[in-house]
Amino acid sequence: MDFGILSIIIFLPMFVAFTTLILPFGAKGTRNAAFLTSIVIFALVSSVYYNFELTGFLQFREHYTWISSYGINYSLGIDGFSLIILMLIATLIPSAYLWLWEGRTKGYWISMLLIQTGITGTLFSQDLILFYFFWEAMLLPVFMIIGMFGTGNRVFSTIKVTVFTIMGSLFMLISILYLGVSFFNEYGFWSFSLNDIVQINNLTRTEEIWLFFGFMIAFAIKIPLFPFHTWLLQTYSNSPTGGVFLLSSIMAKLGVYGIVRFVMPIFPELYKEFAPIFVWIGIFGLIYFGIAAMMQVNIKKMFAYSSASHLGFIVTGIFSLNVFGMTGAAFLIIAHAMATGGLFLLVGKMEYDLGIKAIPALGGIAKKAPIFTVFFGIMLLCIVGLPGTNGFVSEFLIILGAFGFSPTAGIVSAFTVLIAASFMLWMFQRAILSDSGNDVSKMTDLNKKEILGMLPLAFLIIAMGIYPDWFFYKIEPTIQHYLLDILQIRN
Amino acid sequence: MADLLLSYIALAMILFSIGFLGIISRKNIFIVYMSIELMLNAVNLIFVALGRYNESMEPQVMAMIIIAIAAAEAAVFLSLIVVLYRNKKSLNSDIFNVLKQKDTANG
Amino acid sequence: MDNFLLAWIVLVPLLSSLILGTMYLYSIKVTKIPNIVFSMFALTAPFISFVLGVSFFFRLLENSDVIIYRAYKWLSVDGYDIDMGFMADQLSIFMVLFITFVGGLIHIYASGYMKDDDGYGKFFFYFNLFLASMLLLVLANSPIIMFIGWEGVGVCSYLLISYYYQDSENVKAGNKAFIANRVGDLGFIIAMITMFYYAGSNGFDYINLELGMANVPVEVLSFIGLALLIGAIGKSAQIPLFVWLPDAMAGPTPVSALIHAATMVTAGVYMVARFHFLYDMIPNVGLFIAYIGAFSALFAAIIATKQTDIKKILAYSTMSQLGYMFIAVGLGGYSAGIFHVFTHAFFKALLFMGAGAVIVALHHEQNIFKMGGMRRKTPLVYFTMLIATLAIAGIPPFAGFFSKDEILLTAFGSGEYFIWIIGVITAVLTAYYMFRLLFVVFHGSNYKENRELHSLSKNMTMPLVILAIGSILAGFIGVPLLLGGQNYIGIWLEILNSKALHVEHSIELYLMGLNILAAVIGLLIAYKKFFNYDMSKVPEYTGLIWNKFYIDEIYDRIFVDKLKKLSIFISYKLDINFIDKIVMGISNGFIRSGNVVARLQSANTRMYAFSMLMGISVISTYLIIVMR
Amino acid sequence: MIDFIYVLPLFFVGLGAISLMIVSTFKSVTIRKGSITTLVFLSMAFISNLYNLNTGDEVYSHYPFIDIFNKMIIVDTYASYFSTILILGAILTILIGIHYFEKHKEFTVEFFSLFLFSVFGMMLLVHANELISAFVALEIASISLYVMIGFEKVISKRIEASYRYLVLGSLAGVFFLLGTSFVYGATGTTTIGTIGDMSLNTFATNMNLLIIGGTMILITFLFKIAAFPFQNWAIDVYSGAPLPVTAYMAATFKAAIFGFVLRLFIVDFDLIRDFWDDALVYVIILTLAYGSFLAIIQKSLKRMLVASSIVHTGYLLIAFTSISALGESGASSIIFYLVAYFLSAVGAFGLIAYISSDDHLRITYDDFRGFAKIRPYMAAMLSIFMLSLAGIPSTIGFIGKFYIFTGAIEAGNTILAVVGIIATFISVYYYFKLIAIMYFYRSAEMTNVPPLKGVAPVVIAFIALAIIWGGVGNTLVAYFPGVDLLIDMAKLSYESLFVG
Repeated sequence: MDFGILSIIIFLPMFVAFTTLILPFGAKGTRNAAFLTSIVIFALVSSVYYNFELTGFLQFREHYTWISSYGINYSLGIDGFSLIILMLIATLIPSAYLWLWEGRTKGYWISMLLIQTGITGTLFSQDLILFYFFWEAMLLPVFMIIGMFGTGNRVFSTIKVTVFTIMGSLFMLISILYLGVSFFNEYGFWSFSLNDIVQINNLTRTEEIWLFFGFMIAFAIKIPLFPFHTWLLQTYSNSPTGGVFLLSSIMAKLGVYGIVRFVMPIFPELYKEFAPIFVWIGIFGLIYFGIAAMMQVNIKKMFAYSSASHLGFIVTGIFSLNVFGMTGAAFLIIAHAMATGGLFLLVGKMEYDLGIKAIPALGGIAKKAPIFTVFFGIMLLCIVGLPGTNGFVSEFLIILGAFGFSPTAGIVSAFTVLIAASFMLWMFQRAILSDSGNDVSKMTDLNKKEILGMLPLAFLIIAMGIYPDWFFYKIEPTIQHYLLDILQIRN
Repeated sequence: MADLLLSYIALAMILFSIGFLGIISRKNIFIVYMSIELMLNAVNLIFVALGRYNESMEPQVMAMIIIAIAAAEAAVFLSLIVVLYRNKKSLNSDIFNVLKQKDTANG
Repeated sequence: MDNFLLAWIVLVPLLSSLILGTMYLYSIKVTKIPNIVFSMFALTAPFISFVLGVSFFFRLLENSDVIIYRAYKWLSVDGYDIDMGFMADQLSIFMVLFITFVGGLIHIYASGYMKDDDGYGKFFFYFNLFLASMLLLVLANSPIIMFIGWEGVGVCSYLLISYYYQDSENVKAGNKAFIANRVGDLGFIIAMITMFYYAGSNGFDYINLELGMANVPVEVLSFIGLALLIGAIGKSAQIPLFVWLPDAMAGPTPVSALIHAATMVTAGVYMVARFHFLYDMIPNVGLFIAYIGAFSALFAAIIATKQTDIKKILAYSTMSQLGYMFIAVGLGGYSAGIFHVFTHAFFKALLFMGAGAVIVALHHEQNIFKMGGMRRKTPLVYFTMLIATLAIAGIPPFAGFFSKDEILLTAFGSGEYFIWIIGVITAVLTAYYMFRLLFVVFHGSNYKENRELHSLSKNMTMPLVILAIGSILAGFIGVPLLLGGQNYIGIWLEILNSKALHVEHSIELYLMGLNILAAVIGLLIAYKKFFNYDMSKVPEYTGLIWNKFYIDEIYDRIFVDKLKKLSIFISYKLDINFIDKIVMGISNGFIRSGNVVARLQSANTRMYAFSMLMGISVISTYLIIVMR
Repeated sequence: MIDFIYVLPLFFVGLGAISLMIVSTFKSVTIRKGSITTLVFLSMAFISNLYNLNTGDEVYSHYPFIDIFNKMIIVDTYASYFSTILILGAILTILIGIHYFEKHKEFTVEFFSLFLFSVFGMMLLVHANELISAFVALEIASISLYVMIGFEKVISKRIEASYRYLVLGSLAGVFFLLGTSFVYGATGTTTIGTIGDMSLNTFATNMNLLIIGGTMILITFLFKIAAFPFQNWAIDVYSGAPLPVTAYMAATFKAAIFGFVLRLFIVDFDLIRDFWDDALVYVIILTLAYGSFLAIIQKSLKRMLVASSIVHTGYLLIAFTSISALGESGASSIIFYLVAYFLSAVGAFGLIAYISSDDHLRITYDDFRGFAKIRPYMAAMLSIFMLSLAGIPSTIGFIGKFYIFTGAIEAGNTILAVVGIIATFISVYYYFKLIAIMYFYRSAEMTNVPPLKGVAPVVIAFIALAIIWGGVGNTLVAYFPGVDLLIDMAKLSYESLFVG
């Protein structure tokens, strides 16, 4: 695998995007091109998946010099953790495209393609500057897609989310630069590549704490963790379906990924030291957002809250410092991405057909659209964490991890089984099942494409719930590597 | 000799300050212009005094150059005064404020 | 050898349910599929499972050691494996037998009951899914796999209760059931995790757990026990998590018969029995269980005496019978408990199905005081119902008598006289409200002679007969030695029974008599009050008991409303008015200071020159300060 | 003869200026012809400059006609590098401005002559090796700029801007002279290099006097680059001036000033430079704050860009302070950022000038509602410039900021880096607002925007591509001159300061 498959995976969508942008493609042509691209990328990714060896170390490395005077390199690589997220992206995006099939303009598809480039680039970067590069570049198409195709007060919310996110990432940039400089001071040559940066050991404790939080604030905003979540609501409820799909199911996860990829190896000691804070922030967010979701009338905002609550749970997992919690978090990343992504697609369809986001104005969907309801139910049960779906496996593991971290945390976090169930089922009853006398006659059931797009998600949700070990063996060595080699924890 | 130089410089500084204060305090454009000239010549005085002090010709030359430049500035300044007066029919420098920051966004 | 058949006991209903589901979607989207096709798939499944169960039953008869089948490695983290494993021992096979048997009968009944419902296929899809989960629950060899079945049962009951989903009341009832179960599951999960960390070091299946628990501090064990108990309470609708059971009657009657009588609600009892090795080590927790059972039994019985809805009465009676079972298992009389589970499955299923028959016959009339005189209309239903009522009331030789007697004996024998007294009082009440139902519905002078009844199809009546026979005979597998019988069930399940209770035969006789007496007293009171009850005036009930002690309202007041208020506070006040205000406040602060700065741009040359002067003087001052 | 080759660029520009002055009297010479002539002279100067620069890796430093000029003028890699930037800036300004100048009636051919004079002054400034000649060069540039600003004398804001710039500018110039006189008094010379040597032997030199003189010169410098507290004039003058002139001042003139001051401070005030650094910290913070606060509230696009140019001055000063600790890389980061900002600003100003050249309708943010619908390519280019100014990755602006902040951290004043970062994320607000307004509004009223043809848009497009190229560097094609080239050149020119 030395023909730079990762680079192809990154830059193919961008290439297609610009080609279609320049050549006189129509909306349909662009869409077909985009879908084809996503399929090709899926093929490439699955070849990566099968050639991936079961070690915890980076594979498929690529390394070119970019700006030699400051030792900035274009270096890529993946390990088990990135692999699953990569697989997730490759699986989700084609089905999302099938769902967005009709009635989207050319700019929409181009933005989607560019977002894909940004995401994968962020996922592969092993050089801090390169990571930051993609991390910011990813933001622009999102900015575009929300602003151009969103609803409601979209301009304001777009500016808000952009400034908010960039603020976070700029603090990260300062930390990155500081690390680079201190590496230079220690070793006498410039480098921003992760392998070098982790060898820094001339930082004082105060410096480290500042840098640690410089990184954490960027990721905490992206995820979002508790105090930084206010951009979430307007953004999710105003974004178009594709945008909110990618935001919720993939980009939020990249915040978690960033923590695992960069914060953990660079500041292992602080990671361990501050773990309690973040475990509890996560659990607090889990409950806080869960309760907030209950009475939320706007269905998209409710899902925004619910995904925030799950992401808090994921953070609890990755900070729980044991193999159960971390594996569970990795697994919940997949589970939640599929379920929430699916739900947002379904809700997006509902909004597209009916133009309604308010729960009281819905109801009686089930009679109009049974298949829609079936898929909705599956996704919902996954969110609720029902055994037999991968939601349960991950939640169970994270609770195990939290318990291993501290029994109190474990017991409190077990309340997740109650919270999600309470608001999700209530919403299901009011919005989908029971006849509330609202006019939902315009609601249509899924067509073949949509069923085709939703089937893989539903299948994976159940398959991973019934036979989780299928999917564990790829990532487990990586987690072991994190714990034993990076954090030096024996459990 | 040195204290004599010092007194020259002191005089130059006084003139300089007068010029500066003139720019700040006087509304009339002509007087503003004169104040600038005053400041330039104060500097000239310093140069000349310095030249006298360490018997060298360089500062004199510099003074000459400065006078030349002052003349160039004067040309531009006077023509500008004409245009300004033609425009506003006044020499009060305070009324030339079309570039004032008017609109301030909010939110 | 052919252990893999264990998995097939679960798989057969599962597969059939999946087939039914797809077929149903196909039939509503593309072309209608006739009900008979659905029935074909639906009804065969439980019987195949039953046959398989029987085969394992005989294998266990010849050698009684546990049969274990590990299908695949479910989860392997950090070298720690959890298998998708099935375990057949006496207890689980026994459960399998009556679940599949009774379940099968109820399937047949349902095929008649639902025959002109357009969701026919969907109904059986849920039904078989439920059956599969229930079988997984009992056959699992580790708590976590059991939990999968456990939750599956819960979600199926949710689906079936809210089967008529257009009416939001039914869905509400379903939600209530699911949430209440979830509260239980919370306990279950906590218990599992604690077990995992304290006792699961060398494997997470029951056998290893039993070994692991040997050296766990007793307070941890009691914590686990209590946490598990919460789960059991949630499933088996005991105080304080019983509220969902009466509302669950919103579902179709076969659902009530299958789920809320025969199988699902007994899962709690099964779990306590399954974890007997744990509860044997913590007797005081067991005692607590017994007390909960006793109070639930009494409480439910009291409420049942004043209900008018036929299904609600049966629901409360279910709850109170479950209380009996909890008394038994709590006091270590596991075989007695399971015995009652067994007999109860028969007569309670029968009662529900009979009630269902009556309801169908009267065009979905559920108020008993609007019925009456059904004896002549539907004699078959009447006789079967009579048998069932005798059985539940504990009149010998019907099934209920033996099991209930053994439970009360256990209570007495283990010296818990208070519980025993409660049990007896409950027995009186049970007989009373059951016969009240019987008399009102079947004997009461019916005041609408001329109304044609909805005809009952064959496959609705046939199961009644079979179950009636069952209710008569089921008791005889557990006839106490005293009556010269042979307590088969006790022997079969002796692995569970740790402590033997020794009560002199004379006292045992007295107790037996006392039970019969209690039943008869109840019967007589009911006879006096309700035989030939004048149906013209439907009694208007009010008061504490009629309102079920206002438990629902209290729960709403305490939990639900508070939670809703908090939620509104967070998502509409705190986030918007506080946290977001801070964020936006910062940006507005920038803009405001920008407006301040803008005033300096006065476009006044002299002002600019002045500010330059200021700057220069500051710099000069700085110079002076530095240079000395 | 070799000397003549060295001064050839200056010669060409000066010759062009004078000859245009002469021919401008003939009516037959139209704006277009005049601009073409200007371009010809500038390109000749450019080529000769490149010829001087093209010496491979070894640096050179030379005093042409030493018997005439006596070390007043120096031609070294540094000066040539800077004058290359300046000439390039001038060329781009003309190319972008042509359409604008043709549309506005008041412009005549004299304007180009003045323009060339100002270019000449700036080049002379970076070539100057002596304070008085530097002052002369500065005044040549400034005076011609005064006139260029007020050239459209019927528009009152132009002449007012010109007036304000004239008064305050000459005030600042006087301070330069005062500083010079002090320096002369302290060291007895005004030749750069000699001053440094004199400052080494502390017996002969009155250090305090030298410091005071240096400070006075610094004040002029701060005024010219519009740093706090001498920034008030900038927003008025820039927004008063015609847009191409604004672009020219904001980008090119700033570069020239830096070119001279870097030489002065690196070569001469090497010992005492750190004396100013901790004062500069406050200056920088206040400059950044003032610029950001002013930019965030602007409704007029031009004023916003002008105000933000104050912020960019702040960034440049950050690098300026880190020179004393870093030396080479600090200076090179300044030079690089100058190039980066120069490209972005020229592009932005030029494009806006082009858009609003026919009708002065597109002034404020709101005038650009839905602009992307009617002129997608222009909108795209404008967005690229905005992103580059905001320092978003994949633009050259990011790399520039990267160098500056890295340098600041390396030099140990992290606080400046943090303040700079905060200013950056404020700037994201007012730059992205334009993009949002251009793209996110479906309503677009079609006023007559010049179509996408002619030379100016092409040039602007090239600038946009250059920005992207500079940001992406040679990741796309290995071994193609990317960001590294600029940096290496800058370092080379820095070394050349010390060979003389």
